[in-house]
Amino acid sequence: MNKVTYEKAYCIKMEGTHIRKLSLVIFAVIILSGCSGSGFRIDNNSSENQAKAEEVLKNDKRLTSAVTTFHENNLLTAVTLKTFSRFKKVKIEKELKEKLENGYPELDVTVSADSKIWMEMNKLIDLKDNKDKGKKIEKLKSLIKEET
Amino acid sequence: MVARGLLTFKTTPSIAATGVTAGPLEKKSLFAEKFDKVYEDERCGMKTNEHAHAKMMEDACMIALSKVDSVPSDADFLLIGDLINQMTPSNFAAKTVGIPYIGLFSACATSVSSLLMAALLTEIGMSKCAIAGASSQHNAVERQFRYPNEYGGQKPDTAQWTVTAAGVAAVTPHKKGFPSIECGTIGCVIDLGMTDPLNMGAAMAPAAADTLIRHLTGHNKDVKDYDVIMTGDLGKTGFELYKILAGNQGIVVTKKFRDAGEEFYGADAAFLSGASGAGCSAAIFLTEVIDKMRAGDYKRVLLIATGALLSPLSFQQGDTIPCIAHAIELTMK
Amino acid sequence: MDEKKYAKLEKDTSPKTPLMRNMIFAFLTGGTICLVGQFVSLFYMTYFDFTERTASNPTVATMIFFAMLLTGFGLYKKIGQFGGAGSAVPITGFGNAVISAAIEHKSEGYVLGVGGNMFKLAGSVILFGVFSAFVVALIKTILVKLGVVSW
Amino acid sequence: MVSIFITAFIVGGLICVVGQLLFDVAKLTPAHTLCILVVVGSVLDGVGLYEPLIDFAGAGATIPITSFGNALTHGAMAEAEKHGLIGVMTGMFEVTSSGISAAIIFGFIASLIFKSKGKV
Repeated sequence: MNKVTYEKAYCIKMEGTHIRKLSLVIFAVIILSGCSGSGFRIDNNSSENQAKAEEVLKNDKRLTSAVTTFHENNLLTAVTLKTFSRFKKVKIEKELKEKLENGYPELDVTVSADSKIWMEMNKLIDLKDNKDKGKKIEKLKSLIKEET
Repeated sequence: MVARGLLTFKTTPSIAATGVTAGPLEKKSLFAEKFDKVYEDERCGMKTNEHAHAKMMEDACMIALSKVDSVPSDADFLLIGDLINQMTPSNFAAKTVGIPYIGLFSACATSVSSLLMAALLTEIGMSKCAIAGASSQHNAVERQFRYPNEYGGQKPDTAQWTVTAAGVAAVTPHKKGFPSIECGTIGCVIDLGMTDPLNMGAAMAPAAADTLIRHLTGHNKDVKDYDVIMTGDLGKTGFELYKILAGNQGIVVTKKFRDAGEEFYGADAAFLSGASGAGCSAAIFLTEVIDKMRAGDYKRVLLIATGALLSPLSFQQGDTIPCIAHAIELTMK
Repeated sequence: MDEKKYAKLEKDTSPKTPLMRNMIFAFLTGGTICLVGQFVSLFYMTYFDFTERTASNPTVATMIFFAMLLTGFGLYKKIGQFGGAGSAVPITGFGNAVISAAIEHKSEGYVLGVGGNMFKLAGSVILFGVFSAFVVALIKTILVKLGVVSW
Repeated sequence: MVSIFITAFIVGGLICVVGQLLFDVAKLTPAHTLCILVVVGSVLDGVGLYEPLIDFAGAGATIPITSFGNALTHGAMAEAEKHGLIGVMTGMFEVTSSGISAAIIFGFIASLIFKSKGKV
């Protein structure tokens, strides 16, 4: 009998610490999510009309944010997805790519739902001068290719 | 029932001295202060666990011999055993102490079977001093029978903790004022189809109950005759089952029933079902019980050491766990 | 007493497996390990050129490194006793199986002991992983060749 | 991007609960359980379900041992797509190499540094 009660106490004790730890983590995650800038950003250094891209991205309910850049003949878009839409990540990437290619048939369109690409794109847009952008875009494109 | 496997000693050989050594973790045992030597290092300063195992055995032998004012050359026989590959630790210990040696194997029941053999040799007048005992070392046993020591597997509440300890007794012809061996019972191998190596207690309980009943009927004794009836290493789960099995056979289970494995570490839940191993029964029988007999608290005791006769191979090939139990009756006059 | 009767008696008297407790602890332990893995993976994505998918390789290696430290200092078996499958199922459990066997067999030398016994426990995982991968990939390739499915 | 921490915790935890059920209800040894989970991961990848799970849960799907089976199958299928049947053999370890090589390397390093202890 003694052992059982001891064990119960042990369970409760250990469970408590875990739940506290868990709630702390969740709390931190919520705080973090508040900080990370979301929304739809477009950076256009070319003569293209960005309205079409905006329309495609903003009307897609599965996206939580999108970062797009037009640079020379490149159109690069990084998106983040709603939690349960992530299951269909590959499909969504493909669909968006097709839609954007329809809108800009003469551009080289790349779409990625990868968070690494999304982070890098945000940094890229914030860059003041446009000199290195071409190089960085090529690098991102090669990263995306590596993944598939 | 034809009485088979029963031993009666007319000359009642005595246990003149005991030597018990134990590892550092065994300081947690309720009986720790009764051990002759407790090592600070789990490898006893040796390189491997197996060498430590042999070293513990050697030291226990030397301690027992020194208590009867003897040196190894005074001893006639060395009857010891353990569970590691072909009993190498005992073999190496025997090499060092240099006493004529027979290795004995009854798994964890070796503690009693060796005492019985020593008593027989003394009874027929061939031995003036025989050293008998058994040992186990946690790390060495775990890695051989279960998993590597650092493996993170979950053990159920029925699992037992192998004790790091060695216990030996110096058996001499009858000496006044010392516990003497009056009779004993050699057990039969009992197998009731248990297969879980993490629930050895349940596998061994039927063997213990069987030997208990054979001893009582064979020697025409009753539970009332004894001050204590102690089993070797059934653990909490096995001990419960053993009491039920004995009760089913019409034996009145009283407070006299004790189990060394269950008591070894007290109520510490970290050790789950309790202690096990050849060293467990040897250490407790030869300290707690013998001390109380010499102090006059116990006049007549029955010790039943239980052993699971499995090997890692037999278990992996899906065999059940055959078990054995040997009984020895000590008296103090 | 026969085997069946004894098996029933054994089942009735032995302590019950605390299934609910074990499941909750496995969930929490496993979840926590995966959460740590996610943080490690975020670290690799932020500071190195790894994408979500390619970051999983260095993440796995790092988790096994953590498993080595925990195993070496004798903590993994405590986590294992507490978390059950929660610590066995993640890749750290695989690492623990390899590393604990390597440490244990050190006494037989590095060639016969460590080398020969390292995969004593984890080898079966590799065997069944490889063989099932072979069968699955073979079936899929044949189905594609037959035109039943596409890649 | 942030919700992936929550999904990783939950999915990873749930896979471990499946493992615990195999331990306690099916009474399997850890080795048997891990083998079953690896095979399950490999089959799930064969029918194309494991990759979406990784997209959904991140480390929650890549850290459990099921991802080992998935990665092996994935490597084999990727090569098979390029080189036909021969690729099934050759591509197997392309993706998984990190787990096994890390286990071997760290296992050896650990054997150099550590000693096993018989503590509770």
